[in-house]
Amino acid sequence: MPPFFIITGIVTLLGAAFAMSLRNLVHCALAMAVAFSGIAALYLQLDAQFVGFAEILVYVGAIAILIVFAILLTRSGEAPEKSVLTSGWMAGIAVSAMVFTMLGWAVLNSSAIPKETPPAPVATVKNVGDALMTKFVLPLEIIGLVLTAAMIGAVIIALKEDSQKSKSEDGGQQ
Amino acid sequence: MTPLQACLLISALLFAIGFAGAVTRRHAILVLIGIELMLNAANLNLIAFWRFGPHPEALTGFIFVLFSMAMAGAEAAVGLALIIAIYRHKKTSNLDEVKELKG
Amino acid sequence: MFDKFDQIFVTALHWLVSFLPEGLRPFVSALICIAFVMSVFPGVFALTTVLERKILGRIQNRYGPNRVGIPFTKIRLCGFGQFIPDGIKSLTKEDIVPRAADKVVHFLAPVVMLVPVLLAYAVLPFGKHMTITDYDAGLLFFFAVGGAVEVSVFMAGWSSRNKYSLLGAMRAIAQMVSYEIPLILSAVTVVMVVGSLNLSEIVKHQNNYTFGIAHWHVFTPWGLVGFILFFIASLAESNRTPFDLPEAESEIIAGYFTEYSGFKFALFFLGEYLGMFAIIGLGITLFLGGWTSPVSFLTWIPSYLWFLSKLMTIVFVFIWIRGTLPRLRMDQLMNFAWKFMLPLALINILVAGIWHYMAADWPRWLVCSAIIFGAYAILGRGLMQNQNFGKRIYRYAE
Amino acid sequence: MSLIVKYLWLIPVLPLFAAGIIAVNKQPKRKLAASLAIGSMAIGFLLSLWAFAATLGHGEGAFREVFSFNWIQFGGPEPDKWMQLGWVLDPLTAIMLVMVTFVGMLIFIFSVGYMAHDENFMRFFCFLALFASGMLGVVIANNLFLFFVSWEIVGLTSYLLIGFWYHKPSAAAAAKKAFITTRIGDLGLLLGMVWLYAETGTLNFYDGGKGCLESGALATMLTHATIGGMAVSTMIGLLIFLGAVGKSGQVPLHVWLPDAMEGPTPVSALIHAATMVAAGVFLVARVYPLMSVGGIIGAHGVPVTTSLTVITWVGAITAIFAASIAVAQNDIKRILAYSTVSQLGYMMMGLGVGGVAVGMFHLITHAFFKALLFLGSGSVIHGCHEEQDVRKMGGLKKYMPVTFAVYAVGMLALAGFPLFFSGFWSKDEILHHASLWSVSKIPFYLGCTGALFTAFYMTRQMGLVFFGSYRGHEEKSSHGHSAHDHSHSAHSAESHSHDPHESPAVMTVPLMILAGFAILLGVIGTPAWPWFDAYLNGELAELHIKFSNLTESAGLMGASALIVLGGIGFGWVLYGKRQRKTATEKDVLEAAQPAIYKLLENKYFIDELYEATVIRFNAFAAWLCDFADKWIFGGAVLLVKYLTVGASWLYRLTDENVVNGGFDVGCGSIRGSGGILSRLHSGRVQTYLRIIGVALVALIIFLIWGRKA
Repeated sequence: MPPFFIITGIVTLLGAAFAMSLRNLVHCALAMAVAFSGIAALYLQLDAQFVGFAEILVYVGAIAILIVFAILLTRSGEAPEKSVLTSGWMAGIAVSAMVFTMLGWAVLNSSAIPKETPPAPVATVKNVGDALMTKFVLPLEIIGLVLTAAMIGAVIIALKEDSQKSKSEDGGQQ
Repeated sequence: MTPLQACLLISALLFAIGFAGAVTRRHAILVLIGIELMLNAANLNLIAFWRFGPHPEALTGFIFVLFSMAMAGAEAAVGLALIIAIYRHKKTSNLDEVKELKG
Repeated sequence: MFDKFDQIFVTALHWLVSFLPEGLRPFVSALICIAFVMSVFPGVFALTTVLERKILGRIQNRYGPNRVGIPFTKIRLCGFGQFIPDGIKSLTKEDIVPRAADKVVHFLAPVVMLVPVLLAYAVLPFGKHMTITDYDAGLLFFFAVGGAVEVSVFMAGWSSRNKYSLLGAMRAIAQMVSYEIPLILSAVTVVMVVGSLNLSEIVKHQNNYTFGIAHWHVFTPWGLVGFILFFIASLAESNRTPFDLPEAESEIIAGYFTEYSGFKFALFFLGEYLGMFAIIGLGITLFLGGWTSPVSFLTWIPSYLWFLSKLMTIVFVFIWIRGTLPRLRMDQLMNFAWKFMLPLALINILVAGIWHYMAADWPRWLVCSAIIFGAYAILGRGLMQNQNFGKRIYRYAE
Repeated sequence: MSLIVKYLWLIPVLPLFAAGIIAVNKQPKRKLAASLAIGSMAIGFLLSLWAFAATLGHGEGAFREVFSFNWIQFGGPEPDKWMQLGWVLDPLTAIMLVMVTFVGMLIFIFSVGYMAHDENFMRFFCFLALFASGMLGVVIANNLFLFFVSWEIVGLTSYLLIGFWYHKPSAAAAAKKAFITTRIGDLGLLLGMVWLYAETGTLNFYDGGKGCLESGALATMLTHATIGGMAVSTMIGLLIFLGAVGKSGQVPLHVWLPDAMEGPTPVSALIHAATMVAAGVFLVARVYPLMSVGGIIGAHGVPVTTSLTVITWVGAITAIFAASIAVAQNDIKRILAYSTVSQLGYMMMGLGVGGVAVGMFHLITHAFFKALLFLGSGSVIHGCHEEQDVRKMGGLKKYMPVTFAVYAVGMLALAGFPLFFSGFWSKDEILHHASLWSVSKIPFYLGCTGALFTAFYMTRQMGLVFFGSYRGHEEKSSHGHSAHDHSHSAHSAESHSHDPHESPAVMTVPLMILAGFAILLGVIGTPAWPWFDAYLNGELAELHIKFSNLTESAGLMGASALIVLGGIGFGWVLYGKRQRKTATEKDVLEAAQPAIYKLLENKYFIDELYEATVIRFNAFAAWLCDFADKWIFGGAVLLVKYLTVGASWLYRLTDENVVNGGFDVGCGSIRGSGGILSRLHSGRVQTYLRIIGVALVALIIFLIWGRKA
């Protein structure tokens, strides 16, 4: 196992851990961006170049920014005075520890894991594009539909509900 | 430990961290971040199995991750819109203060 | 002979590396390339700062810097030595961090700004065989690392704990997110026609000549529209006039880097200019034939010189626009991006598809131009119709 | 099958769609309504021309193509007995299609001007388009059932349009009268239809030898005898003719048609002159094979049967009867209405004595000139500010020159002015055949007298309306004088501004087109070139100016020309040269023969007769029914009511105490258990997520354990 892999893995996990444990939400979001960058680096090392770049584009470029915007819009940029944890947080930690234990145990003891490492597969942009346009063209279309629906839905949910008010505001915008 | 197992362990730990955050933190946006982390753990799994699996030329896991990322984008957009809508209503984003939907 | 001259840097790199053992070669080669980028483009940056001041001075009917030459000599170089004292001044000024600032994030912001900008140069073909890493998905890489700049802008604006910083950061992010879409969509046309995300492939596709004129994409209807859209979007992405709202000094002082001074300010300044060069370089690569020559009888001029001259020409146009156009208002900016550029970019993709599938004959010129003209006329009309120059009504924050 | 036959249904369906679209529009979009209706008629007209062209040029036998499809399945001896619907294209259909769509289109255009200021413009065009759809359906139907449905649509729209200005009590009453009177005739048609189906098992007119108008079915019907030894075919024919009597306003069911003039004038022109009332004639022409079957072939190859004889007599009586009433009427539209009734009588007579071609020829020419006259009268009424009394008009020649010219053309055509007007040729054809009728000569004499009356009353109308001086002011100014003496000058100035005026081009242009046709149409049916006759019979018309042919008809033509000229001259002497001075002055005829004039003016007291007999009987029957309803059925209903109330009271007792009690207990226990369960749902998503995590652990354990085992 190359050392670089270990380093990226640790950076990713640290980023994730900080994202989940820091008090200030903006710091959490930034730590999340670090974690996503680390995952992108992991993808690159797993010879999935396209997915790696897409990960950065989608998560760091879009979702992180979106979350940051949401944080500022809900005025939670400051660390709260009260506890940041829920009342039953210890049970939650216990459950997640159990989940990790079970998963790790399953991974280490699984007989389905192949022993030898196969050669790096070829996933050029052309191959991916061909696959998307032939074998996976229907899922691609459906994803397009889902994204459109999600966009419209998000806009409608986030719209102001008070129509009278929004009308006057529209007038003000022009 | 094979590389595949290393990837799977990283992904399992990532999943557990995301899960712990989603379960313990009060703020809705952090829950969303936790969910995103869990989703990424799953994606890492898919890529790892694609890379070390028997049929990488089929690109199934690879394409699945692309789709899953698109879904994550949609999910984040709708989720954040919901959080903003809830904040506008109740002036809070803490999940334990949003509990109208109970029996 | 000319060919050797063209490939002089490549040959030199190979020659240097050949002295090393096999295992170290990629590593050292990468280091040399990084050193190359880190030295050349900041140099261009230094030159551009002086150039910008001089050109702006000329446009505004004043002199601009014309005194400083080579230090400790009497050579004045028309003031082109100005960058040396400027740089020394920036790097030695006191670094002030506001007391309320989030110090870690405040410190990290300029770094996070500079790293992706420099990374972007990794995939640009500066000349023939002069691409540092020839990624298969080079274009995607470029846009991916470009997205990270927004994070740094947010970090800078938020961590300063200053309302002007935050406002500037929000403006910048909104603007960059909005204009990234037409930027990417106009690049998609090129990808469709070339059939590759690899930037070297894209340049190679334009390196053909008919009647002695190169097949640059800008010479096609969709390419022209794509280039203009790309150009406008890159103006906005690099926060240049008339899209310099994030740094509008008359409104919000200096935007997200209001609270930065000294070295960090210099880093932001450098990052902005390097980002501008990178995006111009991408535009050149996509539409203006990269390092190729426009006419076949000038191919003997080295490719990197072509690239550099195109880069400087566009930079000059940027400066020219800065000296000429006034700043837009926020709503105009958004309207322009979403109601004009986005639809036009989408129609342009359609046109590129038609171009790709029609026979290479004059009808496709006619059809493509007709569609684009129609779309432009309708969208332009729609944009102008919303221009309501009535009394301005202000909307206050809740 | 030619393409046009396949798509013949488009002609009635297009106006139907237009009507639907107009009906569902909430906002008053006048332009849309008018252009939709006119556009659908224009397209229908083009299609009709195509259909017409398709029927031309068939030398041997009449062109006839039918299209039928299964509509509903219903009981019968065979398991798959289908009611079929369908349409037919033959010369009869084609000529009617062209006429209806063309005249309809012109009248629609005219209506745009006439109804311009009406607030219910949309409704008007909706009804008009619906009417056109029904009428075209009548024309193309190849099936008595489809015919009947369209026929009823036509009746309904007629009702709606007569009562268009329903806020006027007279209009509402007229609408009801028209609807109920024609219903009597429709009952006959329905009975005839049912009987026909019972006899032949089909309602298709033509169906490749199986239709009810084809030789097989006709022969069957002829052999069956019924009451009084009459053949079934005769009885069915007479029942169907009853429908025609109702719709075409023949005696004794003519009473509704003059009253129908309460509707807007374009409606009168389209429905109550040109098309709908002609539908009765068309019906008889359509089932002519049924009417004529088994007849003795008389002169000119015209069969004589009982039903045709009845038709002839009814027609002849109607012709003279209505013409004589028209002489003493003063309402401009009422005169034309009686004229219509009279002309319809001529058509019936023509059918009876001369066959399809004779009756139909008069139908077509009459449609044009009567539409022209009605629209002209509409133009006059419009110009005189909704004044309909001819006594208050006069001298309009000066004010409305275009209307005068076209009205004169219509009048001469209707009167049958020799040689140049279509009415002359078609009427002459009828009289010619009547003179040769083998049963009796009386219809011929009746027809000749009717022609004299026709020429007379039309001249009277022309003289009163267009010649002399305008009499509209005097009443108004005298009225003003008596009521507001002090403002006399102001009133006279005002009334001066109420001079009659010429109508706009949208109204006069259709009039001119119609006038052109009123003159030209005569060409297709002259004895020298009987194209129309030949076309309907599927022969090639030849121009045969044979001397013998001319001498044969020349005598009669001369006689009828003399009659017409006599009528016109008589009328001119009485009403043209000698103009009445005031509107209130007594009529010339009234002064000479007050008793007869009163009889005629009151339409032979037919309405009063009906009032005294039919309506009184009806009222008695209604009273009887009311009585029975109140006491006999009402008592039964009350009884049932009290029984039901008692039963439900009992039921309520059990329901409240037994059923509800048990249900409440069940509900309580369910609510209690639900409350216990709801504790688990805290409303906090993270709790749920935690449970999901536990479940995930359990799942992994389960999977691994299952694997090991």
